[in-house]
Amino acid sequence: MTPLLEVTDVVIRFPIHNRIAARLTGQPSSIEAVAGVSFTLEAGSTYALVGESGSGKTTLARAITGLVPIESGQVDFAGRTISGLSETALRGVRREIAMIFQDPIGSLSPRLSVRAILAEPFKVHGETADLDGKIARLLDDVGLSPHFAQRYPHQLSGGQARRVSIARALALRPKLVIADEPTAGLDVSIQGEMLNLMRDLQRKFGTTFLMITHNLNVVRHVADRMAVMYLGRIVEEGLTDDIFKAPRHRYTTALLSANLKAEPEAASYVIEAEGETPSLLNRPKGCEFHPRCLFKRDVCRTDMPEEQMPSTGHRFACHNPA
Amino acid sequence: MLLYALKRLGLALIITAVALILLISMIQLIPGDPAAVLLGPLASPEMREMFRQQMGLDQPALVQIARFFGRVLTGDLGTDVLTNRSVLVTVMEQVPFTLALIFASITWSALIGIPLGCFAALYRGSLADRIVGILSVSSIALPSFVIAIYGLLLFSVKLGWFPTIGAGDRGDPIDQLYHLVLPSLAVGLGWVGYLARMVRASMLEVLSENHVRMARAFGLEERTITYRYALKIAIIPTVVLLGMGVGNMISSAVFAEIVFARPGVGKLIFDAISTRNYPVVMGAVMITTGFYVLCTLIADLIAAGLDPRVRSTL
Amino acid sequence: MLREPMGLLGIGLVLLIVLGALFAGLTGYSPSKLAMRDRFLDPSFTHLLGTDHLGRDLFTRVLHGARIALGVAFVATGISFIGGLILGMIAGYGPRWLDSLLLLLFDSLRAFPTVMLALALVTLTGPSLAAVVLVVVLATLPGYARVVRAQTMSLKTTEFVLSARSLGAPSWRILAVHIMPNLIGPLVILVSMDIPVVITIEAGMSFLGLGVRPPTPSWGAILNDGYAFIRESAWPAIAGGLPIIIATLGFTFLGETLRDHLDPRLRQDG
Amino acid sequence: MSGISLSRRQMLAALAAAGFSPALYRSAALAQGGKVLKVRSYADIQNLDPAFRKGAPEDDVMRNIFVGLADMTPGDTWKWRLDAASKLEQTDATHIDFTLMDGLVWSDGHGPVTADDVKFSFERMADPKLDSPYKGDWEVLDHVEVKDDKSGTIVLKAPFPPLWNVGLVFGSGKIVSRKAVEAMGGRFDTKPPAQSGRYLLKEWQPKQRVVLARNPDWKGEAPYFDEIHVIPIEDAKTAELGLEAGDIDYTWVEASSIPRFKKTPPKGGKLAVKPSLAYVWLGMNVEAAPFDKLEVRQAVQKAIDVPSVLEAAYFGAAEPATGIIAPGLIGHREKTLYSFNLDAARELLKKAGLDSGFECTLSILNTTEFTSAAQAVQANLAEIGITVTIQQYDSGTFWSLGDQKSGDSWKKVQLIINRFSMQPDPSFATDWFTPEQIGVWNWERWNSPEFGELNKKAKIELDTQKRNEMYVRMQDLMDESGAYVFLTHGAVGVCTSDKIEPALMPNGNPIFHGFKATA
Amino acid sequence: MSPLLDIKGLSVSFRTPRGELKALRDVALHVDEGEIVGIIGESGCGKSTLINAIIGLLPANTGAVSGHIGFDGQELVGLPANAMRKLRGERITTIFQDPMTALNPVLTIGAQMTAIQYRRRASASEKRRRAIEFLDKVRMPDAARRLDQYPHQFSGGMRQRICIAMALLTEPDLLIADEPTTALDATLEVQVIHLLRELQRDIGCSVLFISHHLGAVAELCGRVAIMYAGEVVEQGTASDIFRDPRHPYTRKLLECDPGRIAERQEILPTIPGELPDLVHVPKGCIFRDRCPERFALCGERPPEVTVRPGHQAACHKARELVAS
Repeated sequence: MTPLLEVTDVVIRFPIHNRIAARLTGQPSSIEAVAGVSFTLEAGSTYALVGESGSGKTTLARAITGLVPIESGQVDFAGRTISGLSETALRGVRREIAMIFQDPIGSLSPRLSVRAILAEPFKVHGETADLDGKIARLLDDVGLSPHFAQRYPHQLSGGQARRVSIARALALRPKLVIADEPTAGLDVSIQGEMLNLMRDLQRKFGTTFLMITHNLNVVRHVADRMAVMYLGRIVEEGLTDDIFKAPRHRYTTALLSANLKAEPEAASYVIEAEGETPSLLNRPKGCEFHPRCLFKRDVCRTDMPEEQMPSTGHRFACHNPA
Repeated sequence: MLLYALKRLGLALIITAVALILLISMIQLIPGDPAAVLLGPLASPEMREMFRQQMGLDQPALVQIARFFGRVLTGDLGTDVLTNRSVLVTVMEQVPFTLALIFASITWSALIGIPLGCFAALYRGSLADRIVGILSVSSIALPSFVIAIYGLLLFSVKLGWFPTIGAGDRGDPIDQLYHLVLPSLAVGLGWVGYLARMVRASMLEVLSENHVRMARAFGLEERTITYRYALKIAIIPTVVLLGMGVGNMISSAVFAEIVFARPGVGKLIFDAISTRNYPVVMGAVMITTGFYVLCTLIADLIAAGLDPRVRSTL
Repeated sequence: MLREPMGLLGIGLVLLIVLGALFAGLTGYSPSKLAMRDRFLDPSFTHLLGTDHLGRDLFTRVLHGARIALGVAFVATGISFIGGLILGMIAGYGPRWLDSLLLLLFDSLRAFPTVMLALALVTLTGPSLAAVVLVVVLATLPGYARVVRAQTMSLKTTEFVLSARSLGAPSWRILAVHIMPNLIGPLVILVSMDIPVVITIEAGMSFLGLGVRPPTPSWGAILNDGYAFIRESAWPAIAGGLPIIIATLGFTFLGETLRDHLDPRLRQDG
Repeated sequence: MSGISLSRRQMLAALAAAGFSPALYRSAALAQGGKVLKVRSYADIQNLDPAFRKGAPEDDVMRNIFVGLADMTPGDTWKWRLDAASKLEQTDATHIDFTLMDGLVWSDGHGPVTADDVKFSFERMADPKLDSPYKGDWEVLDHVEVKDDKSGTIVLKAPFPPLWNVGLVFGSGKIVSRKAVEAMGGRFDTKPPAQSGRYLLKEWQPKQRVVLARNPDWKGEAPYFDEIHVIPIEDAKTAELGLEAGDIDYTWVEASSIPRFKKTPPKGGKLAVKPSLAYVWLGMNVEAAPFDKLEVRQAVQKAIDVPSVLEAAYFGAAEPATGIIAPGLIGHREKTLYSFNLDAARELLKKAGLDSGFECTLSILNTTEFTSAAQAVQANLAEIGITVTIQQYDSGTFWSLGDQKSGDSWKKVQLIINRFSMQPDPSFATDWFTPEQIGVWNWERWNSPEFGELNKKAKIELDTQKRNEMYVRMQDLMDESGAYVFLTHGAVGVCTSDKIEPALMPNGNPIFHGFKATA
Repeated sequence: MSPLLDIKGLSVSFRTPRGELKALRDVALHVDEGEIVGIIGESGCGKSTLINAIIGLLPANTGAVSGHIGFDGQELVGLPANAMRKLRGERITTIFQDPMTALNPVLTIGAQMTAIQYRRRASASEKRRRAIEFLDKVRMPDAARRLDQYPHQFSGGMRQRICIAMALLTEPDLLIADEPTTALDATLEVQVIHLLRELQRDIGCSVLFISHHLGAVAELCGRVAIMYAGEVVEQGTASDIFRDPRHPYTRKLLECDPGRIAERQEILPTIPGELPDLVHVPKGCIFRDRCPERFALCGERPPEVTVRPGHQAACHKARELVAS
């Protein structure tokens, strides 16, 4: 059956501050945050986009709902092309796709009460019948007692604020929820609650989740499929279990190894990636991970690796895979 | 950096042009026939007609604007109908006196205002901080012509320390300085308070930043942190503020120029409007607007130069 | 709010002026009735601030002047506040070409020396309170608009605005519900601290002979008359200058305590 | 002083450090050597051509760099005296013979001053082609006969007594060099081509000062001072303080400061009070309702308590006026026909059906003097139910209010307080109230053919007694029209430093070359 | 021999509009010379207040400070500000969490590194040489040239290395690292932790490492203290704490860490409930109303139970809660 969300060859480019100077001095006048990404998302499943800062995962997520303009490529949702639509045309789509943002408190309008925040989706789409009833039900869905409706964002703890943003996202029962770093800024003890809550809501309403995170532990428990992004490209994609059991791309292995376990004197960790993600202004030649890769060969320095499919649904692009 | 300056200069010219277009349209609306006012009712109708031709007032507004800018590009700002000397000379003669007044005022008010602001930030919340707060606010509230008159009464008449009138002999810089003291006191006093408050506010902002906490963690003295490190950052918005202030200080200079009978562009504009001497008004406003835009541009460039984060992107 | 001494001082002074304005009629003297016999009297119990060159009671004129000062201050800053808020938001949130157009307009207006503006306007409309208000608006509105524009541009990229956009909220709703409430606080502070500047502009215009029509007792007019007869008696000038200082101190401290309270970052609740 | 080459920054620092030692400044000023006279003018000069001079500042300077055949004698009575002429005589009603003094020579090598220069100077004034605003002063000139290079005869079309009080003695009578002026195209502005007065224009720093230096070739009685600095100061307060601080040696003061200086003279200076020829009056536009009704105008005439208005505006330093001609001149009246009587005023308003009162505007120039006077008039008229709104105007707008050719404000004007300055001849006052002046200077738009006739006849009437009666009759006509309330001639306070002895005309106008140091 | 840093019975409270907030209550902790001690605690557990108390930079609204902080025999509580300032930057240095704002944006790295050596009587070039030496130690490529660059010309990782170099430049006795790797990506975090361990061995100073990332603490620290709501609930060697946790909060914390859970879980473990209000501190054990093991005795203050030498836990059931 057709996938709920299909992203094909999406490229997103940002102009840097003064184009004239750049053009004169030969520097690139814009940077490519997302350099041709394709993936599909099955309805009812949870798909994780993993990557470090600068990988373009947040930019991609925001581009799907039109918050960030796409230069080329296409985004299809439930069989309809939604990339390139005007703001007004996008309004209908935005009933179906909801977003949860990274900063638990920062993503709630500081001057509005929780009740006003939760009422917003209904007001925007004109479904204000039995508004208080709907709000009460939403608070209950996310496990917050009714008296929270009068509170203001700065009076909430990280966990409570996160619950409010989840409730807001689910107000109009969207088919797809894009969660940008849902566990960021939360203590370990509360992260579990949030993930359980999202799992319950998925089971109850069949919501599909696209999760953006850099926390591999979370992905292992929550995501059905995952993709690893580096410098605006997907370097490896597949079922979560396959990738955790047998990661192939050297960057994925480095990520997994850098994921420190809370066991002292565990096998002392070998650092598998040197240095840091390079700036997008001067992208490395050949395989873009080669400057940091410990297993690079000469070919890695010159040309981009071809994409390989070791098994159905599992693909990666690496000259010297693990 | 050069490219940024050129871009800003282009913008500056446009701003001056728009300001002048606003002025021309405003002049069109002013009642009364300028020729009559300028030449007085005695002048015969023919003379008035010839005069209106010369000033181009009989043309529609757009033609006037086009003609004005056409001539300006060739450096000719028109002739002052009364003394039929070139407007450019008439105005540029006055500019040095206003410049001297403005820069004298800004210099001394910055030399006192900025350290006062740092001091108030260093001892924030203390009694000294409150006193500086009250004094600086009161200095803003006092109109410059009141300070001028009391200054004259005290320093010139009673104590006889400073001259009352004019800008001093042309050749003798010491004498000109003496003529600058009281007027720059009057014009600059408001600025001492304003700068002190602005520097204090931006200093408090900087002192709450992380790198100051780190400096304290390395045992650096609060005084060193405030005067050497925090001031380097806090001074940047202040420079931009100074640029804008110097620019429209011509308005406050008018009062000092009237009370101290000093020559200057401010008074020139004031007299020119009263006698409806439009060529001089246009020329003077163009130069003052240009001066304002230039000051803000220079201030922005200095601020950009002071801030390595901005400098590297230009 | 009421605990800080500065806040109390601010509110106290502003109240003093408002009360003065309200009870101006009760001093037993008319602000414009001439009394040549007792001109230039020094302050005494019958005349708290003495009398001016036409023998009028200065204390009464100052109180009536408070009405004009508050009137001009609130009307002018009110218009600038609303105008600056709307234009600023449009410039900050609207398309780039509109932004640069508005910015150009703001800068050109600010490039005009204020006295030049006052002169041209008053010769246009004749001396009146409306002219003073118009001059003040044109002198202060561009400044507020630029501040609002800068803040709108920074708020535009915050996550709560993005989430509102992701909900499909139209631009006007985002501006009204999400951006404006976060702008009002800092703008109120800026405006309240600008009121003293507004009052001094009025005083300056009176000095240049462009102020309100006599016998209206604006503080600027009193100060200007005091200036003209400074040698006869220093009191009229003081009577004109004092209320301006009190108003300035009052509004500035009120503005500062407002800022400390409206800016959550500075609030110290542990 | 100029030996030290300090950079500007060092200088500021040095001054700050030295605590601005005042002694340094005081000595610097006096050490300029030579006797310098520093005087005030109310505005900067703009045009020094006698035919196109703007106002008093130019007159004061021209009096020192040019010469006329005659000029006014300093002192308390108006009488002329010889200036550059050794002989000047009215031989009959229309002929005046003159002979120039010896040794009169033009500056910058333009040769001796000749009778032909006198002919050129006077004929160019009346020349319609040159179209000088002052052509009225010489309109009666037929031509000037040149006998030899030193003497000639002025031939008039008709007898013209005012010539002796105005044309010959003041600005329009100044002699310029034909050769030099024609070389500059017939007229000049701020750079006079040839001068022959007691001083020469040494330097002009616009808006700052005019420096006149002693003319070495002057053969007449040598003036006392080596240099005269004429400094433009608009603000009266600044000028008073300047005198007391010793920065200027001569200034006039506002009438309102006269009582104070009488009580305590200016520091290091003295006050002289001179009767002013100018006249201040409250005018009513006879065409603007409700002032088109005679009873309303007469009611206003009776409602104004002139002494209270003068007390407000001049602190009692000025006497009430009885007309537009000042005391000491031909045509001065002892008293006005109307007098202050509130009940009569209310009666007249009732007759005009306006006893319930009405609103009107009072237009004035925005100076402290007029603002105070206006508020006194406002209070007076309020007594009879007339609410007056005071309209202040800057000089540009005010002086074109009544001018028909610049917009339609002349229709809306109702009450005006105005002040005209004057020359010591009655015709100079009455000229502006004739029917021809309606829409120019006659803002009251009062049309009295009899007044116009009398004005023409009086100008050419040689018999002073008859001339006097005519001018008295003209002022009576003004009273009967109801459109005028005469306020005052004002007062001129002149402050001079103790160190100098001023030479002032009866109305206080200064003759700088006549100034001397006190004995 | 006595520990370098010996904190006993330390309590700190803040004045707030809602009343006296007791941020730290009766904290006992010690760091021996050359030892790396970790502090694990979630937001609001008082770890930042502890650091500020040690280096004497408590905020203006600080209320009462009682108890003892011994540093190399010198009592720091109540030490006059100037004496405290002399210690900071000389014998105790600090690294903060966010590298992006930790450096002065308008000064070059060289200027800042020479500025913190203002107490050493040495020529400017000698101070520069020392700065370059330490930048090499933190593996900054081409250090000499980059000394004259400005902070914004360095990536986040590079800036944190500069902060580490600055902190070790004065060869302190105690280095306090307040969540130094929290703002970094995983691959970078690993490199920084290895760098810290290496430099600690090289310079021999003691390190107090604060983090809420269990993996990082386990990797770096010899001994660990667990803080919850202003109290130290358990402390001991890393292996004791991670293998045989005896305080219910520690046990729950380790249980919740998804990294430690081998199999894919449908329902992830959590600690229900909210942090207690520190203005009205509840009686008895601080973790009482969120503790799965609570019973009657928990109403009274739990004693410091020594489960084995060097391993204490503040819980009545400490002895029974053996790892299953």
